[in-house]
Amino acid sequence: MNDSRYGPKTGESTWLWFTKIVTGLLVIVILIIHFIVNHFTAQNGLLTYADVVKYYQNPIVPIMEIAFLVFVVSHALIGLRGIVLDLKPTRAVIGAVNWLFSAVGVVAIVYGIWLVLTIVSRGASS
Amino acid sequence: MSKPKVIIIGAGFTGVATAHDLALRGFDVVVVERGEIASGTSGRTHGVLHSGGRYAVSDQESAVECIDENMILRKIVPQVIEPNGGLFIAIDESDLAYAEEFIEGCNACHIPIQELTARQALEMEPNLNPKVLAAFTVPDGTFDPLRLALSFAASARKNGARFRTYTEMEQLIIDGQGNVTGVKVWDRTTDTHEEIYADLVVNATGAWVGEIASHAGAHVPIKPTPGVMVAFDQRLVQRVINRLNKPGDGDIVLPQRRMMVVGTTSFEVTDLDYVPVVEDQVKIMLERGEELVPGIRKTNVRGAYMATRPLIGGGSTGRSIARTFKCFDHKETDNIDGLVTITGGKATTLRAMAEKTADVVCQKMGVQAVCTTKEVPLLSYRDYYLQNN
Amino acid sequence: MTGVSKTSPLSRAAKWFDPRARTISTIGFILNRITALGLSFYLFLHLIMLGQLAQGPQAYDGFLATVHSPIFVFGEVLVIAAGFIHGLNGIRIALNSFGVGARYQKATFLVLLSIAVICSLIFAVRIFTV
Amino acid sequence: MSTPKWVVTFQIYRKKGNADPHFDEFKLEVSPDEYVLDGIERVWAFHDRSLAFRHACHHSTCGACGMRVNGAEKLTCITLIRDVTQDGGVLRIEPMRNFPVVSDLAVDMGILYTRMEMVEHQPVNSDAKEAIQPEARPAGPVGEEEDYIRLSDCIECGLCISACPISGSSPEYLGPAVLAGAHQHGIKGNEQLLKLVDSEDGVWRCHSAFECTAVCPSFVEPGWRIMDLRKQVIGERFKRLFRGSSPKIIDTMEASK
Repeated sequence: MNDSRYGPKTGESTWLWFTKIVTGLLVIVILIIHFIVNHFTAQNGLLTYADVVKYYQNPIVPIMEIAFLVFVVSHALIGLRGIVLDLKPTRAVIGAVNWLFSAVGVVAIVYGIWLVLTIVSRGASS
Repeated sequence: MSKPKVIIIGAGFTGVATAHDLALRGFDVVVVERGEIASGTSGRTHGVLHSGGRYAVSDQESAVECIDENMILRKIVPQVIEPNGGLFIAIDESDLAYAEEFIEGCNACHIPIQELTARQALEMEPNLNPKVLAAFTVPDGTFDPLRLALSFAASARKNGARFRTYTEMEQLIIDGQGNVTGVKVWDRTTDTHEEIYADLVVNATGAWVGEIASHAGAHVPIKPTPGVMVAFDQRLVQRVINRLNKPGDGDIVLPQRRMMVVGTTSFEVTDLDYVPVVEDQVKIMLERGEELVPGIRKTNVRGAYMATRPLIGGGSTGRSIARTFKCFDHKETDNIDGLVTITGGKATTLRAMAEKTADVVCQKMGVQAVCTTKEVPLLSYRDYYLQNN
Repeated sequence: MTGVSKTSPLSRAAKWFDPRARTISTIGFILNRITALGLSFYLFLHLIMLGQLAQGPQAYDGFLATVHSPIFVFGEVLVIAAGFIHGLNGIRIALNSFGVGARYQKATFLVLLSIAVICSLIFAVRIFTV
Repeated sequence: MSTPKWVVTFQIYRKKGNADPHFDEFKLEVSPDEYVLDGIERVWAFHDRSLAFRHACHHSTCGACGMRVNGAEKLTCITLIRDVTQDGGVLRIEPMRNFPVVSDLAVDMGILYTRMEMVEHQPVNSDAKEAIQPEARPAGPVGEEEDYIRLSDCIECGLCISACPISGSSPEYLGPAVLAGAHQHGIKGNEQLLKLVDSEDGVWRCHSAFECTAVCPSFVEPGWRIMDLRKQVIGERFKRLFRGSSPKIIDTMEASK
């Protein structure tokens, strides 16, 4: 066993795991809210671009979507990191994965927020 | 100056304990064992850390050995022992009649006993047969056979002894004078053969000593005597429960982990390598065990197995043979030098057997070294495998 | 001596998905891991695809026409089923890990898996019949 | 009284030195009420003296004879032939997974024993401490003022580690028996042990396949213990989050005594 795996990382695994569980549960909660909101605001479904833009005019929608995005991306990346860990990576590999997944997470969230705001602004300007 | 070298054949209780003793006394020790540690009789022993009470009437020499060694093992290897004591209980008139002899015997052997009323006994062990008439407490205990052996092996290893498991002795190497100078072995893990030479070979193969000694043309009066043991899947008692009578079939029920083990029987065999479990004997264990702890009837059999005691035979057989041990210097018995055989005894007396053997080895080789195994605490059994890495 | 570590990561991963001589709880583990991988793949695919929204109405409506083809609809059903399985199983693992019902995990799993299957079927029927 | 005999084919995994492993077949007449280990011992006694396998107590107290029987982890000394095959059937016997094979069915238990020592698992315990699971507690003198010292439930057979899908891909994972050992020892006030189980290779690596509990022959319930350990670790971490680094303060206080 490689002792360097222990020590400085104390507590880190707990919080990563705890975040994964909490975000997982929040994703479920938001999905339920999503279905309810959808049911009341978009009964006919979101079949066209115009539908989507209109849908995003309800302020609860962009907030909900951004929260969903943050939770689901965190949950997914922590989970994927867990799977990589189970494959007995070297320290270098898991170090690279930590950086890569952090970067992917930030990019995905920034990109998602930009996308949501773009659609919201399209609705406001039309 | 190189250390005197000793090969021990067999890594059962006597083998590992002798390795520990000799390693402490500065010998270069190699143990060859055809299986894993304790894979013969030792592993399959009943697991009673005898107080000696069982032999206090019929075999007082063994009884004294037991009580002395019991106290030593509790001190040096507590990590493998359930030290909860034991009871001798009387169920019928014949048992009661035996009580007087039992008290006398225990006093003569300095085995601390305490007489209980039936009620006190049932308060201590509510699952005893309610018909119990009288009871005595004794300092019995239970041990884990494999871990007891591994503790000795681990300690021996720390002091330089080498263990060659899955390495079967094929032949004793004999020089021109007919003396033993080493062993030819077969490593079963690699399927290779080699010769190992030493100043002395110790035959510590328990019930198999006769077979091994015969390779050198030596003779050991061994009477292999198997007995059955049956494990049940509940722990209804916390102490070793003995029948207050002369040793007989199925008269000990002992607790171990979450189980109880009932034993044993006594018969003779010729083929030692595989002794089948006889169904009738399993039934007897259940019936006899039930007389001590009736609740056994409601438990399930978890395992049934045979172990072959290495009894040293004179003319007598089975139960009447003494449980004491003996060390044979074949220079004296058969005029063959370089070979010492240790056998007989009980699991409880393994350390004393090793001490005796090591004394003989020292004396034969002119080594001045005292035995310290009474005081030296043993390492954790886990260290045996730790040092493998 | 043969070690555990000489194998490649792929062959090690393959062992996760071998249900032979295993209990029902391993099916839970296998399903959870497969759905995790599937949903992660879908998540990032979905994010990229939604980029079409930023391209304006024509691009997005054209994109919608593509995803309404049967093969994409089938994919959508898979995603929904995976979501149900992963989500409901996740609830079991979360509860167990906080000390709730770990002794009854097998029964819990069977109940939750049944719910997931029923819900997925309802959604599948609705999607294919609309 | 004799139950009719069965004929069973033992397909046994063989490996010697650096040679490639293969399977050998032995057709044996057995009683269905014999244990699998009895059959294996007979193969050694009468058919092939080179067969290497671990065994000692033959009644599930030593934990030496863990193997895979038709793919499933079994303690072979208490596994009845009747329960794992039928007359004319096959018993495929393989060594445990996730341990280095020494030869044939014998594996090197070093990893497990090392880690059990690391988590300070006690081989003997008070009866009360062993009986953490009240419903699994055996009948007998319970709850009296007197307590008994007894050998721990865990027999360190390694079956749980062989069955665990995560131990299979990730040898660094401490493994079910080890985490169960840590749970049994208790992490309260044991900084070293907390660090060990709350690491990348500790409790968080379990993915709830619960195979450990399914194969455990000795009432340890490693799966349940890992889950309970998680609860304890999370509790401990939250306590520290709100109390700051109080354990250090306690340490210095104790040191100054």
